[in-house]
Amino acid sequence: MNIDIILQNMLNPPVLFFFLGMLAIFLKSDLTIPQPLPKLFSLYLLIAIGLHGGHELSQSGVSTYIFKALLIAVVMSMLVPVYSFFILRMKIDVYNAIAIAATFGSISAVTFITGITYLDTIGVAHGGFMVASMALMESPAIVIGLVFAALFAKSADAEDENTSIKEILREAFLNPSVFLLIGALAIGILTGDKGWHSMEPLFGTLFKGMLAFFLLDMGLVAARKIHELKKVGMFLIGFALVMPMVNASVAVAVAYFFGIEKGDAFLLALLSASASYIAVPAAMRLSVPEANPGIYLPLSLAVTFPFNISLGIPLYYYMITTFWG
Amino acid sequence: MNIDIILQNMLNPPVLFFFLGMLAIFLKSDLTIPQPLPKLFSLYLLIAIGLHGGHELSQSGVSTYIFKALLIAVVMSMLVPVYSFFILRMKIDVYNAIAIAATFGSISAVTFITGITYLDTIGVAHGGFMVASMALMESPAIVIGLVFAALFAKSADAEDENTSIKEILREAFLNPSVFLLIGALAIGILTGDKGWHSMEPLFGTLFKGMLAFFLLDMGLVAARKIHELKKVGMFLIGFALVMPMVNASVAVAVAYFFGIEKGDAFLLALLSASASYIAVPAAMRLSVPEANPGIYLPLSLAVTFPFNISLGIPLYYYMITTFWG
Amino acid sequence: MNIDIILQNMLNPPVLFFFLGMLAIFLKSDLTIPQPLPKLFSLYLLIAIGLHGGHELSQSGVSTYIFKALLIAVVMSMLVPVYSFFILRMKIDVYNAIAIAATFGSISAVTFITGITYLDTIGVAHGGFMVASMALMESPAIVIGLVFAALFAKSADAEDENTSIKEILREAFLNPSVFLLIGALAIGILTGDKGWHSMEPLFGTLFKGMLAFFLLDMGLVAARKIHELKKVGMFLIGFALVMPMVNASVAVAVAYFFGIEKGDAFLLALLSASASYIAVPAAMRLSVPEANPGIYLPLSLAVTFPFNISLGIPLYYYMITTFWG
Amino acid sequence: MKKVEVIIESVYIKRLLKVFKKHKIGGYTVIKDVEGYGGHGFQTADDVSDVLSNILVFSVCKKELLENMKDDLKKFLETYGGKCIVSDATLL
Amino acid sequence: MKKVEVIIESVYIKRLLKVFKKHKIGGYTVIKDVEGYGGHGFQTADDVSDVLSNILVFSVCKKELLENMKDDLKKFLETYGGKCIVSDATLL
Amino acid sequence: MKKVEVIIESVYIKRLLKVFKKHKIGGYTVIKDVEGYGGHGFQTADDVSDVLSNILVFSVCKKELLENMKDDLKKFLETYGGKCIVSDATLL
Ligand SMILES: Nc1ncnc2c1ncn2[C@@H]1O[C@H](COP(=O)(O)O)[C@@H](O)[C@H]1O
Ligand SMILES: Nc1ncnc2c1ncn2[C@@H]1O[C@H](COP(=O)(O)O)[C@@H](O)[C@H]1O
Ligand SMILES: Nc1ncnc2c1ncn2[C@@H]1O[C@H](COP(=O)(O)O)[C@@H](O)[C@H]1O
Ligand code: NA
Ligand code: NA
Ligand code: NA
Repeated sequence: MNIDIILQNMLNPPVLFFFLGMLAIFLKSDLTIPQPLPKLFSLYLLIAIGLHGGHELSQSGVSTYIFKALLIAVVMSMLVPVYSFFILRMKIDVYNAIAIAATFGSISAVTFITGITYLDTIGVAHGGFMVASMALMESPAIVIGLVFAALFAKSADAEDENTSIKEILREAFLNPSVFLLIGALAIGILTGDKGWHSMEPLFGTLFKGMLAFFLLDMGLVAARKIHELKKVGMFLIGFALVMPMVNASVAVAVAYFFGIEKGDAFLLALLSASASYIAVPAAMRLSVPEANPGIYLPLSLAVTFPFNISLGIPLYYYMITTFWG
Repeated sequence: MNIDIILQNMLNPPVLFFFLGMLAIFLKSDLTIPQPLPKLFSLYLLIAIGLHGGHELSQSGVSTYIFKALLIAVVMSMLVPVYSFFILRMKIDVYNAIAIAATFGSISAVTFITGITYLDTIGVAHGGFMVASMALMESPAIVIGLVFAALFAKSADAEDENTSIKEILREAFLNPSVFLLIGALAIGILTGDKGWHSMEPLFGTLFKGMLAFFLLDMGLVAARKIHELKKVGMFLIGFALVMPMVNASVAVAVAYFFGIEKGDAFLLALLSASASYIAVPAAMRLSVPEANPGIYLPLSLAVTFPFNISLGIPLYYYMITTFWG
Repeated sequence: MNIDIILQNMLNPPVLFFFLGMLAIFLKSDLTIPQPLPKLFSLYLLIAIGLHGGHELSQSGVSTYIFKALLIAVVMSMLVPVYSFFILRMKIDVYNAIAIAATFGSISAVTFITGITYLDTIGVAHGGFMVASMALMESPAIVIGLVFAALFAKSADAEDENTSIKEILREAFLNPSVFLLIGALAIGILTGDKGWHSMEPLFGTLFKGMLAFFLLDMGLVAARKIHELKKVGMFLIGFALVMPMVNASVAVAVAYFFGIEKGDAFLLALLSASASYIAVPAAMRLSVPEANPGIYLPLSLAVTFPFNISLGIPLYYYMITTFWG
Repeated sequence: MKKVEVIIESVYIKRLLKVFKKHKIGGYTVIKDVEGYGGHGFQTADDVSDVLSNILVFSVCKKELLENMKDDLKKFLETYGGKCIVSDATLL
Repeated sequence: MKKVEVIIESVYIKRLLKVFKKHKIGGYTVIKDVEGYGGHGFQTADDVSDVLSNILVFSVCKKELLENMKDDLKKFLETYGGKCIVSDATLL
Repeated sequence: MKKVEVIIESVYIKRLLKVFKKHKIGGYTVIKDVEGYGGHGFQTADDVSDVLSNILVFSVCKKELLENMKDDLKKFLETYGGKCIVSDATLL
């Protein structure tokens, strides 16, 4: 693995805008991107990913190969939070262990699309159906977190359990990110070529520019969270750096074993390595209020996310090339 | 009229996004599009419609044919609120009758452009000047509502009538929607081909994508309003479903009589069938505070709008084809 | 100088949208573009200008010619606030003199890009590096204002001077506008052709449309400020009209003397003539709270800005043609 | 002094400010896009039309000013809906 | 009457309104996207995730209603964090 | 306890929070983009430049804390403009 492969990833405008955002905070510039502009960007990105993936699925159909890849995705998203939880329990309390495990078990859509941008830059093929994998990987970790909470933790909410479980399952499968992604995916499939043709100018052509805009904001947010890391402690920071590599390695091994192709395997690894910072934190705040968002949010936003989009992507790709050649 | 013609309209991404928005509310997903994002989309759509129509007008000039079509538009927009009012008065109080009549007398720009999208999909020609028709149809219903209020109702505002009338006329002709639409239309006319060329990438090419975004929000809003319909009663819900068809029929007949062409006649029918949910409700809130916005808004947003963009459009087009062939 | 050259500038959609915005206020339409939409447009414009300029710099490299042009830019931005201050002191108090001098010493990015749009319309070449000139001209006036405040005025903040100076220098060189512009410029340089290719659909192709959107808002804001001008007095209104012409003339003379090319000379003149309405007013509010923002903001927004984008641009271009032919 | 907080539908803000002006209210603060629930049902700010968004206006003024304004305010609320909250406060 | 202001993380708003409903609070106003500093550190509203934004809800209600609701509110704040401010006020 | 509400121009928020910090104010809430009218004329939040937008900060604190902070607050308002509203309140 040489420096070139890293630079190829870093010298993309979106990634550079992320670091520009971080720099703004480090230099104490007053740059802000006030709400609801970040919301606009994330709504845009979800719709764009969904429509694009749906369009590609409508062209490719669903083969056994695709089915296999989707299955691996789901399995990984159930495996990761389970083993993460038991590793975390060695050092920290049950509430935070649940929340962090769920956070790292789920995925980050922006990490995923930065990875796709990377594949496009270096010219490696990948399947449009991987968007469906991503959609499938969002929710299982939330459910597993919920099960763990029921098994291992006595939550303050224990009384009105019924309402809570409904509310939390809704949070798992109908939270705005998952809902919009799957909805746009379905519209992409339903309207096929003709639909995509009419949506492409906004949701296709402008994609990288909007990603750059959003990553600028992510940089601001991530950098603001960095100073909260002091309170988090070395164990968890280490976890947030090492765990993505572990998860990616597991995913690479499984994908190789089942004959997944290079580009798709890379994306599976990256998805497994990525951590959620929107859907899962919101769900955990509701279901495990005892867990401290001042811990799991900074870990996901200020450690794992920057690591993945800067060094993680070339690293996982390097892993891939050593297997697939 | 067969199912194909309906599907051709429904399987457009913008229309599907509307239903996706509705679905989000029915499934209690927390999806929201916070202000001022809907405002951004509606400003965009108004400017885009105006510029585009202005550009087409600058190419076509104003013929007697166009003049005739504009005249029919104005007449329809004065006719509809008048007969609607007397129909409504058979069952409901004068304040609400005024507000509902004005709401249904005016038009919905988004319904209009969904209709244009439909015409484009099925390849039927229509005149760019129809945007001017639309602009002309926004305000008369407000003025008529005002006149009715003076004639038939004793408003709480009676004392400071002078300030009010000025304020309300301003509301009729200078409300943001009307003003921006006409302003953009004028700019489109003034700057012609060259101007449109520079504006097209934003205000032309991206149009359908932005429409999809806006309709997603409209779906959220419409669905949220649906549960308010319980209080509204069957008479008014029936009114909001039947009246658009009546208005469209009248418009079709008039248009046929005066030799309007197929596409333009369809748009005249659709405009007559559509109801306002921005400009007129705001004006009515100011001029007839006794009327209940919990009635006229849900009728327009949650009944007439969804009906028009899903079934109304193919239905009115079917009417047209039976006359024009 | 004939009327044609003025119309060529005025009949651009962006400029017309500015006047449409003004008209909305004069006619008391309720049209508003609520925050953070104007913020979205200004972030967009800054990133777009920066990326575009950076890309062009990456193609052209830095020659002695470019270096010369940049130097003139910096000198002008230090000269203008100094002589403006002494002229202003003849009539007004020291605090307001400082704030106004700094406001007029710095630049307006939107004026700059309206000028570029004009050059493109009439087909006159200009260097991409001029964006760097613009970036360099933002901050010096703030520093000079600060120095004058230390020399000539006893500010209320005198006590905690240390914190203040740091804060104000940060305001000068790291305020959001300057930071984002330079950051995007750097990213444009770093990622060159490939980067620009991926960013162009959003940050290049849509540029004029977004400018139109932003100028619509500027028109609203400028017109709202116009009625504040009554309190400002004829001397300062005269200053805000005459000074841009003086500054442009000085810049034209210097540029001619140093052999700057036509298009670049025009932009230097326009930059010198323009006044800041975002970065500098914010900095002055912090460093000279005694100065009245109800004076320097309306002067910049409601006098100089409209003058420059309507009559100033053709006037300065006319000056240029009399020298360069 | 008294703090008067008025929550009304956004469309009526200009008319409320006229009442304030008539009674020589010297200062006020406006918070836009608040949401609420009351006698008129839910008022959500993320609406397409602005009709159903609320606005909150408050002013700290002398007791006597409030006394003078009371009747006009009450009439205002009767006509246009909304709520008015009064409490004690002082300006530093 | 009493004015009760509650500042909590946005994600908990539905649960708080359940408490209000249980105690028959007849009206309230919501201000979104406020920011704050308190026992839980900074809460900034311009976040990518909504988790760290605050929301302010206030209601003017009868003293007795507040008395009844007090324990539930306290338990709510203990579980979910947030602050509750009580003051005297009247509805005009 | 006392509720202190300060309405100032947004650009000065950091400086105000310094005053709060100096006096060990343990918690506060910020509402951005409020608009207002006062001695300095209209302050509208939908501005291109942020200079003319207001911000509202409030804190509930002990009486003594406010007493200590009073002079600094007054000086702050004299220098930078703005208003400070004080009322009685308790934290639940
Ligand atoms: N008791 C209350 N406490 C606080 N705000 C209220 C109360 N009642 C009504 N409101 C607010 O005032 C608005 C108008 O009230 P109403 O006219 O009763 O619907 C509501 O939408 C709420 O935002
Ligand atoms: N003393 C206070 N005065 C006003 N607001 C407060 C105070 N303490 C806390 N808050 C607000 O309540 C939120 C939650 O408080 P806490 O749970 O203590 O972090 C904070 O983010 C602030 O917005
Ligand atoms: N009497 C008042 N009641 C409520 N808010 C006020 C009052 N006076 C001023 N304000 C607010 O404080 C801001 C600054 O006041 P001033 O410095 O007097 O212009 C104004 O823009 C208003 O938002
Ligand atoms: Na993961
Ligand atoms: Na109609
Ligand atoms: Na200048």
